[in-house]
Amino acid sequence: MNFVWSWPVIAFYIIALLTLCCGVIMLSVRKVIYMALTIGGVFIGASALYFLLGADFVGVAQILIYAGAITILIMFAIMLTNHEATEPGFKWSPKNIAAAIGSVLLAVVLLLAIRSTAWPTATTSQTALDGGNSNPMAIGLVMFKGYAIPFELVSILLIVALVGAVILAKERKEDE
Amino acid sequence: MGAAPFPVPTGSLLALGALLFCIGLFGALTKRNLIIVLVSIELMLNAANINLVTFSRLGVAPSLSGQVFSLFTMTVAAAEIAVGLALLLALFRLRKTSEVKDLNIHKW
Amino acid sequence: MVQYAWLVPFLPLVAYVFLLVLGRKAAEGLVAGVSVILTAVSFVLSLFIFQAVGNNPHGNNTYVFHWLTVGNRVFDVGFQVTHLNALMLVVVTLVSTLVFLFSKGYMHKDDRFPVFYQYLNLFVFSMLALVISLNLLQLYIFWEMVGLCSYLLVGFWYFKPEAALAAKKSFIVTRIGDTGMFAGIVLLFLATGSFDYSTIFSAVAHGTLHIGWLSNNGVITLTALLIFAGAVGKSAQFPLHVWLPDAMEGPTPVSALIHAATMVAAGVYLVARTFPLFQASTGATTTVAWIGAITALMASLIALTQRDIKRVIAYSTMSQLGYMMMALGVGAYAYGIFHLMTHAFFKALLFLAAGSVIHAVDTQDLFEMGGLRKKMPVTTYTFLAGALALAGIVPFAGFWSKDDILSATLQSGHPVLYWFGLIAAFCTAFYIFRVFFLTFTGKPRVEEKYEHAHEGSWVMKLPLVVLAVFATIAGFFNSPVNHYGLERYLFADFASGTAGVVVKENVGLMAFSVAVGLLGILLAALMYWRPAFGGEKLSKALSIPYIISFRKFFFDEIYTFVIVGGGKVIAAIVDFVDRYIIDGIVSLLSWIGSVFGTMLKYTQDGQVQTYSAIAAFGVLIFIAIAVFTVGGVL
Amino acid sequence: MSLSFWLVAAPLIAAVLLLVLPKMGGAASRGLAIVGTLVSLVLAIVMWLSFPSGSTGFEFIGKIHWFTLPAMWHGTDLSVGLSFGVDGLSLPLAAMTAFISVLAMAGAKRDIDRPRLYYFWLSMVTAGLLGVFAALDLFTFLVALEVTLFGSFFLIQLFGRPGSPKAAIKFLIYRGFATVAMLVALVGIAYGLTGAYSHSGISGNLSFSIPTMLNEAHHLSSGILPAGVAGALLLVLLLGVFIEEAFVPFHTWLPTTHEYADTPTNMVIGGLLTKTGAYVLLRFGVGMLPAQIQHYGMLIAVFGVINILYGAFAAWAQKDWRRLIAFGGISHMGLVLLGIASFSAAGLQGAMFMIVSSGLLTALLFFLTGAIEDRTNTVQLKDLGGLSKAMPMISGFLLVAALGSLGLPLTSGFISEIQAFIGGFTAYPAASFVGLGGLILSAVYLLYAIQKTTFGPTAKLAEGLSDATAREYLPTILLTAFVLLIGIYPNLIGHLFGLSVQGLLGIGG
Repeated sequence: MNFVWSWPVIAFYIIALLTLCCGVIMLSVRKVIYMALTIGGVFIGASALYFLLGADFVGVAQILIYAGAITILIMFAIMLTNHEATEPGFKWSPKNIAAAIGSVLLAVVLLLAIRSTAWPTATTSQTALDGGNSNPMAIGLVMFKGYAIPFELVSILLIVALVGAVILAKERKEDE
Repeated sequence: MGAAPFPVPTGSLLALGALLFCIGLFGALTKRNLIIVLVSIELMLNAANINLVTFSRLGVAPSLSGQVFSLFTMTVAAAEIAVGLALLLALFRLRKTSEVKDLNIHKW
Repeated sequence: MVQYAWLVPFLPLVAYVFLLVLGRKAAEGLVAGVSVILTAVSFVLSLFIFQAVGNNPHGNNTYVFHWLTVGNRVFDVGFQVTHLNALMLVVVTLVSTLVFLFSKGYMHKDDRFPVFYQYLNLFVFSMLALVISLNLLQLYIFWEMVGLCSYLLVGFWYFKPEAALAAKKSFIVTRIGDTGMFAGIVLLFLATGSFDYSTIFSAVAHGTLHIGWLSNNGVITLTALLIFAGAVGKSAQFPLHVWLPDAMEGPTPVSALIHAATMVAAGVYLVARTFPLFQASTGATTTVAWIGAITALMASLIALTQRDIKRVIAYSTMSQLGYMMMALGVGAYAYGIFHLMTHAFFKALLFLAAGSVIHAVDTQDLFEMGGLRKKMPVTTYTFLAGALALAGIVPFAGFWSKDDILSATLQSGHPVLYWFGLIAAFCTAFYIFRVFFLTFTGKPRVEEKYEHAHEGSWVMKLPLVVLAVFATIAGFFNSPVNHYGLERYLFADFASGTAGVVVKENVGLMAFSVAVGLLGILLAALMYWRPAFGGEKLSKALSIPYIISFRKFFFDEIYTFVIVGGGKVIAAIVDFVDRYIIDGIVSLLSWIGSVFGTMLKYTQDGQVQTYSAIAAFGVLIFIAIAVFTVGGVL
Repeated sequence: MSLSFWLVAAPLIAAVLLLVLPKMGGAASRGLAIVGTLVSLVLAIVMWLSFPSGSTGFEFIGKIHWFTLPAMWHGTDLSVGLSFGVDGLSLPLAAMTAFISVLAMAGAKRDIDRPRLYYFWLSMVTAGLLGVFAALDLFTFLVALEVTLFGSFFLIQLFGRPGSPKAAIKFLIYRGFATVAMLVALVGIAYGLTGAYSHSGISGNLSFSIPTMLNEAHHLSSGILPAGVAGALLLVLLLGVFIEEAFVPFHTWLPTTHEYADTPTNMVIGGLLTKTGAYVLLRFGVGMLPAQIQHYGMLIAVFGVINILYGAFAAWAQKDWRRLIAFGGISHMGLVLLGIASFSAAGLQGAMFMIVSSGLLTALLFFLTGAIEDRTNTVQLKDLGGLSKAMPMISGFLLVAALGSLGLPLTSGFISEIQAFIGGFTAYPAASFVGLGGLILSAVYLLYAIQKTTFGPTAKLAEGLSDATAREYLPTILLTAFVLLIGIYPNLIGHLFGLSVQGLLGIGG
């Protein structure tokens, strides 16, 4: 593989490194609230990656939904529950060993598969993909032309989730 | 169009996704706090998103569909985390715990 | 006349049904009266039939009805009156009538008096139907029916454990022989396509018996031996003789009718009825002769030492049946039947007389009796007549028939069998007079039993007297007096006009066997009547033979140990295999299943993470398979 | 609608009514169930009397189309229906089913818990059994078989003695396996005979109709269906039949079941349910795979003899009347195998007689021992004795039943035995000679049990007990009457069986 040093490449590796670091830190810290913070880092790293790949709209959506909404939601959940909770240190229990082995093996298998595949070299630019429009507009066109029904279904899903979450989270009288 | 190929190798992007997925999996399987388990699952979804976006640009047949799909995934993830956390709150109110190991009413 | 022969068994059946309807509370007089009268009518009918058959020996004597179809074969039922059958009808109805009469006195005040008569009537019906059966299948049916009646009557006093055991034993032991007979009949059916005597005999004559896997001669010998097995069981021949003495647990009239005069003689009748079949196989006749001779000798040796009056007579019956079998085996057809007839009279007489004694003194032990002659003269002298007949003293019935058999044996070239018979004859004379002297002469051994001893009423005395008359004169039915009438009568059944050996008079032999009999009586008299030398002393001197004889050659012990014990062991093994091995394997399988279930249960620990870890492993495996089988990965 | 349809439907309707009608007491429930089965009995008798003489095929056929499975075999559709009819083999069995069921219901104790449920299941089992015997469609047959399976399961489980649920599960699992094996074999036979290898060519119309299958077997020249395939099908069928029929070594469910089930259930299971296997073997084995039955004849005969002796010896060792009767039944059914193996007119007819005879006698024995148990609370031989004193009638009938069971002439048992052995001696003399041992042993174990029960000094627990009541006389007398009637006039059922035998042997010849 001819490896060309260029700014996007450097940027990718920095982003990748930071993202992975955040992920590993998330696994290793013990206070739940810190975990929630580090996961924000992972989300932001991913959005940076999207920008790098030219998927501007997805990147923005990632920041808005994940880094913004979901992280905050998690924070709230932690605050509403046992916010002093700490995760005990990693124990080499059989279950944990099995999980570790499984995860590592999966990573190995996937990486082997990725490595041994001859990936096509992309020649299409993002502009060409967008068909001359801006990226959000191009996505909008695709979504409403090709994926109108899934889009509507997803909106129903969101409403259901919204109502469901409210009902579930609401304090009921008989609980008291 | 004659544009230069995207300089970052596809394999590297996919490898990042794979590693993030495995980290998320490990977390989901081992963490004891239910919130963190949910977070780990978000991480796995995110890893999948990275792959979707990567293939939308660098796949055999590049298309915007990948990006659209990642948007759908995010929506589903948002719905999931909302319901999941609501369940968590209800559970916490009932059981005063948010630990996974206490959710064992289906034990043999 | 012959076409009315079905009435002969039918009348006892009518009596049976009538008594069944009357129920268990019927009056004794009515029950006994109906039975005696109907059987007596049967007897009279039998006499007419006997005469009719004799007058018209080649007339139609067969009447057929359709019964069951198997494939293209038809099973018939019906009746047939040959000369042999006619004679049997007369003998059976006569003895039955007398026993019915006797039972009125003997069973007086028994709780189940009507039931007793029901069973007896059923027996008489079955026995008569057996005698006039058209074919072997029908014969087998009634053969089993008489066996059933025997079972019921031996176990009549069901509350006595010995009676219950004896009844069971009698049925099962005869069943062993019957099973062989069953197989023989089935094989004959397969070989000839018919159960009918006539078809079978003509096939035997033409040598056309054939089954896929067996030749003509093989079929004849095999079936003859199998049928003989049935006769061995029913007639209590060695080695299936063990049931008869035990069957004495039944009421004495039953012993007289069933276990002396009629049913046990059915075995002899069967061999006689299928005589052409036996004659076609030397192996079969030799077997019959030897079994008969061995039984005759063995039973008479055992009878020497028994203490129970009924058992002595039972062994005597066995021994006499052995004579009959021996006669048929050596080919002395007519003399076997002749002896059957005379034996029926004098043995029924002996049993009834013994019954009279038991009725009077309420014991069966010879050594608790004695001196009864003064109290029971009728019984004494009738018993004496029977004893003389049995001992073969001229001119009593037994002399003629037994002597014919012995002569025929010698004449047909079986000297060894002759000596068997002669020794048995000596023993016979000894044991029956041992009984006579112990019972009727000398001093009473148990006073109180002697005190209340008395002769029975006329219903008990009349049969004794009638039978005593027959025991005295029946021998003349086949004697120079009537030019051997019975012999000629019986031979009329055979197309050739004769069957087997025809005895030539030999006065020397006759005198010799009478002398042997007298010698036996003399010895008995010396030992038990006028004890010249103590019986005790002789017994001591012969203690080992005495024990062997007294313990009946240990047959019961051996059978109990080997056959019954062996069967029980097999049954226990089968039961063990069934409970612990076969069912054990089943339980093991179910246990394995439950172990696996339990093991899998523990994977359900309620932890979501465990489940998802397992699922992740599953996914991992699928991914690995997919990735590696695509190739090019490694 | 044909008579044979109503034959099956009548108890089914009674069962449904039992379920639907409100407020049914014990007497009303029993009455309704009896009426339903009685209708079947009357219909069976009507069919019996009007059965066309000389007909070797099915009569009184009734069909309802149910559904169609599309393109099951080379593009042809498979029509599945409810189809009923009777021939010389199934009509006596159906009549016996209705007869014994009515008597079981009529003779049942009056104080049953949940009588509606009880008579519902009893009616269901009856309907299922009638369906099994009268089915003319494989699908109908298998459905009916399942109905009997589950019906009996609930009867054992809910109404048995303490500990019965375990026995019920054993029963269910065993017979479940049997059903599976038979299902595989029967569908295989249907494919083989009407689909793949029919005489009209490889693309014959696949059919589940039993008359069509028999017809194909009749026309099929022996070479077309490969011997290996047919042999494998027969072996699978035999496996199913052996379990269904409780043949050694697949029999252990039967003694356990009888030990725990109550009296009417025992009558139905022992008298009827254990006869379905033999029926299957005759109908499908002999009827559709005659060449293979002959080919494996030695195997079947040997198994038959093993059953005769094993059952008899095991019965001898039993201390419980019910287990003894169960093993006695196993011994009887061994003779059925011997008769079938001989593949002769006499053998097959003997097997059919034995099915009926064993059914009647087993039901009678269970009923009488049940009556004894009602009084003494035990059927252990060691506890009984001298019952003749207190209950002469029950003891007398018990003796008659035992004598019939040991094959005394003038009972149905003898007719069965002699025919089976005539068949057996034609084909397998050695096996038959060994099998004769069963005749002796049956006398041994039955008379042993009788001696322990009715003879001897009166046992303490038997003192002051009453004899049979009117409720008990009816089934006892009727069953005994038929045992004797068949023994005295065997042509009563012999003419129907004879027709069936002609039909069966027409194929092999």
